[in-house]
Amino acid sequence: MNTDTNEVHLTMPTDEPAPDELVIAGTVFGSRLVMGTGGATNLAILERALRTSGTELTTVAMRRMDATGGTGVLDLLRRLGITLLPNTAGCRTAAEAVLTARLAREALDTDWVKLEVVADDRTLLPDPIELLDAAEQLVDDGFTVLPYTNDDPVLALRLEEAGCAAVMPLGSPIGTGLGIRNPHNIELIVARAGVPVILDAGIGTASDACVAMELGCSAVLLATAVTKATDPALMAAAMRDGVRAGRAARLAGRVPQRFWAQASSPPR
Amino acid sequence: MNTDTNEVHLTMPTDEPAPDELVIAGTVFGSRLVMGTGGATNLAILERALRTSGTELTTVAMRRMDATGGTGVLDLLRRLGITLLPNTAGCRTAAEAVLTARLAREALDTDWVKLEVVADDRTLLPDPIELLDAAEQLVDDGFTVLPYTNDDPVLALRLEEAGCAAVMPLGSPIGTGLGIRNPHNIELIVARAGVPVILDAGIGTASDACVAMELGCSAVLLATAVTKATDPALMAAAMRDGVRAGRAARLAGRVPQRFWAQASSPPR
Amino acid sequence: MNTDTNEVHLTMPTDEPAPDELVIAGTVFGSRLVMGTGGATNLAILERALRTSGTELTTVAMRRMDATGGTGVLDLLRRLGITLLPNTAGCRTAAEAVLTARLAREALDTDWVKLEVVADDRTLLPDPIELLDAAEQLVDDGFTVLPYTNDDPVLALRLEEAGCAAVMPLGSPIGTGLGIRNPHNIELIVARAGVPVILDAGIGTASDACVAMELGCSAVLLATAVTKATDPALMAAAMRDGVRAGRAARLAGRVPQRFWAQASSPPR
Amino acid sequence: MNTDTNEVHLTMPTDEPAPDELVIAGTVFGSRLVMGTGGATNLAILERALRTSGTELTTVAMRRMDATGGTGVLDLLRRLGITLLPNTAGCRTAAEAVLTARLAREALDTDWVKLEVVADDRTLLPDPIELLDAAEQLVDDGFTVLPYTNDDPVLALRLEEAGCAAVMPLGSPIGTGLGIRNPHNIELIVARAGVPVILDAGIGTASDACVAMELGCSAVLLATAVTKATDPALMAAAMRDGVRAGRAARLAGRVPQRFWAQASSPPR
Amino acid sequence: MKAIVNGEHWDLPDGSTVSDVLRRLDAPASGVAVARSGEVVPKAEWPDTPVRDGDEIEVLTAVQGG
Amino acid sequence: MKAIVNGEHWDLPDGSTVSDVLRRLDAPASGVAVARSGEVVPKAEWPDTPVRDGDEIEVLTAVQGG
Amino acid sequence: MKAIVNGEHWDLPDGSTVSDVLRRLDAPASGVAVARSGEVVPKAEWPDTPVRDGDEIEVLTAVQGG
Amino acid sequence: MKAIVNGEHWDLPDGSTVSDVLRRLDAPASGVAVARSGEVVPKAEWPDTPVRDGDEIEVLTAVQGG
Repeated sequence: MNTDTNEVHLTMPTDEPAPDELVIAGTVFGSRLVMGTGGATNLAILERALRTSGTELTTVAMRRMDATGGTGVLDLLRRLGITLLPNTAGCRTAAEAVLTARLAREALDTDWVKLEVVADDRTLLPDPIELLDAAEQLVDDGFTVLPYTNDDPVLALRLEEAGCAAVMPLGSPIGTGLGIRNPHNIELIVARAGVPVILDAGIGTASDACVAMELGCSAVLLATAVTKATDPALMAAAMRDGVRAGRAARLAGRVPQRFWAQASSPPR
Repeated sequence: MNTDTNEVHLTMPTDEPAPDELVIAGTVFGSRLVMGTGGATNLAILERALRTSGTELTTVAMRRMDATGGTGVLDLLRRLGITLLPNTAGCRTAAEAVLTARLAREALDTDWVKLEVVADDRTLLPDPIELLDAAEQLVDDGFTVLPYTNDDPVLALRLEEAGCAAVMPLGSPIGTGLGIRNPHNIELIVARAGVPVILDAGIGTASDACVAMELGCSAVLLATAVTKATDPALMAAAMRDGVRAGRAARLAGRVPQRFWAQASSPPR
Repeated sequence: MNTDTNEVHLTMPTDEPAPDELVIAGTVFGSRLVMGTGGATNLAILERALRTSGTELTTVAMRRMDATGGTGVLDLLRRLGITLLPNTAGCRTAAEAVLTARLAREALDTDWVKLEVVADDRTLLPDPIELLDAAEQLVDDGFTVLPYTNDDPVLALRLEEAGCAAVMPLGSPIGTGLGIRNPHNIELIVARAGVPVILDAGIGTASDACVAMELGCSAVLLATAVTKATDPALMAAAMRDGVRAGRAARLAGRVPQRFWAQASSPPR
Repeated sequence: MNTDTNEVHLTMPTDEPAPDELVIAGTVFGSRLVMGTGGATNLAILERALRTSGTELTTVAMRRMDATGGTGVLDLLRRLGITLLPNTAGCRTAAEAVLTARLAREALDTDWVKLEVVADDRTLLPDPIELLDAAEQLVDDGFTVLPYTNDDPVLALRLEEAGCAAVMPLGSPIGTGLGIRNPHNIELIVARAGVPVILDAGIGTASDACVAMELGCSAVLLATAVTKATDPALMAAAMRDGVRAGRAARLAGRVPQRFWAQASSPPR
Repeated sequence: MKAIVNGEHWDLPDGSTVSDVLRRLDAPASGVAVARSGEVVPKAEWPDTPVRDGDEIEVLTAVQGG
Repeated sequence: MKAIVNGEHWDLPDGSTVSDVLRRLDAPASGVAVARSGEVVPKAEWPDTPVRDGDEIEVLTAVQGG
Repeated sequence: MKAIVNGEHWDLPDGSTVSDVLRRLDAPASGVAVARSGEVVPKAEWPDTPVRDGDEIEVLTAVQGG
Repeated sequence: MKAIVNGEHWDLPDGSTVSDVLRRLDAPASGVAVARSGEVVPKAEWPDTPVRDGDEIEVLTAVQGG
């Protein structure tokens, strides 16, 4: 896309690799927007949103097979050449999450997993103890683990030490659309992380995604902010551009903030 | 650009005109990013930033001619096919601003003017009384007046009633990079405006520009946020994408905010 | 009150006068909470709220006399020994406001006036041009003028230059309870003011009043935040303490903000 | 104190107990401000600050005895009749914290402990796994455990389930003075807590303490915000009043927030 | 003679004064002010200030507000 | 023989295998995984893995989510 | 004859016009405007507009700004 | 006999007790607690608790903090 060529061209003067790629566990992605597939009314709407978003990595959930279900979402993602990221959504214990991850590996021929171990239905917040336990087991079992975590800088570091390929702190609880409630914690996580930090959950609009990247995140993961927007495909374009804008702003080095004004025209 | 084609295509399901253009006083612009030329170290850097930004409307200041000066910036803008928007930067009274606007019209063959009448050097904030007075005089004199104003919803309405072609409220004082300090006022201005609202001054980074568009502004005007960034061209790309992201998000209809979580995967 | 004695004692180590009094146009007030009387269900509730608040300066509005009305609020304020501050609420032009101020002076034997000239009913925001005009006329006519203004630092300075005895910027529009939307503007106003800055309008809860004082305001004016609270007298206590807390915090010199932590216990 | 009598009187119309007391593990406290003793230059300054604050519960740390040390702070707290709350500051593991708590019990004849198990020196953030482990051991051993925790609503619930007498979430990291970075998390914790929620760490100024109480916290714990202020005793008064203001505002039922204005004077 | 008092049409005997209007309004001794056709009438002048045909009389007092 | 398949009680002929269950479920050739009483059964072992009386069989596939 | 051009004191031969000033300033053909003692002088009138003793001449052009 | 008291190497006569250590440390009568090699030694047991060769003795008191 013409824009991408621009980006490539543009990043040259900076010391960034050109093009500016996202690398997770040695795998290279051209897009820093990770999508979820939940919440879309139908596959046609989902397809338009995914195509527009430019995403190259997208989550699916594992559920009991039923006659009606079919494997539509898998076929779609394969057709679009998007890498699958199965999640363990709905799991409450390390044991459940580990079994679900293993079934996903078996079914989808991938050892990547978005690890979710939530504590309750009202907040869908991660259970820190079960999450860390599951992460350790799955790393031992050879998985590439991308854990959905809260914004606690300590837990993020523990997950990295446990061998996770990335850490995915929330901006705010899943589905709230409250954006990034605690930018300071995200900055603390980024300041100490040796793996990619992917802002996961809470994104409500494009500026939330843009801010995540400006704070130093390597990517953004979102689903319903796009799939449940009035116009999912258009919101997908907004998120695509918002992520790109935030990444470029982070690399470009913003101007400092001042208390008093400073003229942009020469004195008369 | 491929993206634009997408945008055109994408905006169709919404009730937006396709393509989604900015119209000021009957003139159509494809880009919603208005640039200033102040602060650039040299014309080469300025050219790369302007090209990347995709801007179609850009400000210049009027100053005393000196041998050294030359007309480099004019030649550049003409070569790039960018519409000129002379400003009255540095004027403290309606009389000064009116004379400066008339000289700009004479020198540049345009009756468009970015009207600035500031009260003092420390804040560079508009003087509401002088500003309104100057706006009325220039409208009477046939100018297309785009006033730089504070974020007072009352003054914005008065300026529109006086016949201004747009209103350009600040996010925060010129050159502070403090972003949009009072989103509520911008929302109040947008809610009652019959002319385009252009967020002018205070933008520091891409998310500020994105938020301005999400609040319902029709465009964003900025200068030093790009020209004084570490990498001006890259920041220009960030602002271009941030404005586009915010505009798309506004049109796409964001998800509501919730206090409690809501799952994006189906129940197990 | 015991607390006041404490305050007196406490302020001694600082360079503040002891006790720490508010002085407007040479008149001394022991309380920095200015109250309005609007919105109270009945005079008994209003009396309890005013007593609890500790206020020494309170606004009334001027309206057409009708048989039913009576002069209950006047009698109440006189009985409580609270100084009257008539306002010009509802006036849309300088002429209306000047006449209303003169009638108030005639009726209430005071040349103090809270000057309000609003532009419209939806925002109740001040009309900057009419406000400044009215302020100049009333100062010439010997009034002690306390203008309700927006948070524009330029207009605040103009009003002071016009001879106003204080400036009363809003935190947010009247009755919105949105608190202080633009602390940066309040700081700019305080940084340049030579007369007391009284935060007027928008206060919703005690922390809003506390923040106003921490920003350097000399007092806070509020009405419906107390009179329309579920328990007006208890909210009056909250506002009284919030104002006192913010004032003391401003004088006490807060600790700096840090990005990283700093231990409050000695190393082991 | 006169104010207290007021409070008692005032709280009657509400359904609050009169007077409005703080109850932790069956022990009643008249003040909702818990103080720390760290950071004071000398005991005289500390004494004035503690007296002014009105606190009835205050923390101390346990350290190796040395000739120079003496037991000044203990003598002071006992003389002021303030209940001791030993902490386990500096401990990195559950084992260290449990031993420190037991030594504190032995030395100070109290089974109350402020449980701190931090992960590192740069953030001083709690280690969630070690903290929960230590809490369970100490509850089993008969301690009244008040854990310093992060603002994770899940961990707060786990600590309550483990039998802690209160939960003490941070506003921001210890000593940063960044206030309450994530009010939404504090609201989530309060909404589900069956024990008192005490905002601990991060308070920088009076409005931070006020906001904590408005969010529904039962008390506030702070140390250096007072001891390292320019005027510790005056800041202690500010915190005392800020906590009282926030508590009263919470009980009084604040007015709703509105987008448009609403007049506080009757129509003309 | 006709006048408008606080927005209502009144019929008044010729020679009526502002004081007459206040009496008819049952106005209290203090806390009240009067404007006649846009001009303040000081309390001292009420007895001697005639109401002219067509005058608009405003009688104001202080109420809860602000 | 009785087993629970995706939460439902099934009657199965003795000697049934995991493959039989999948056939009866009309499961697609790919994108499916099976757990027998909490243990993953690799695809290669489906034909030779008997369903035992009382087994809980979970057959999962990928759906929209996350 | 004396005039002030862009803030500097100039000596000009009697009969000088605005065009003479611009020539001496080496002004480009376009992108320039002139005010004489606070009034705009349209380009078309430069050749015929005399500079009067004591006139303040402002010659402006566009520069980077805003 | 050698022991480590609050991190310092001490030489102690054989048969020394925790009470001896506290005496040598000039510890106050109250506000102090003792751990011997990771175990709390209750005050009542100080006189009868021997310090063993290689013991690590920690003597703690309350200080300003938190």
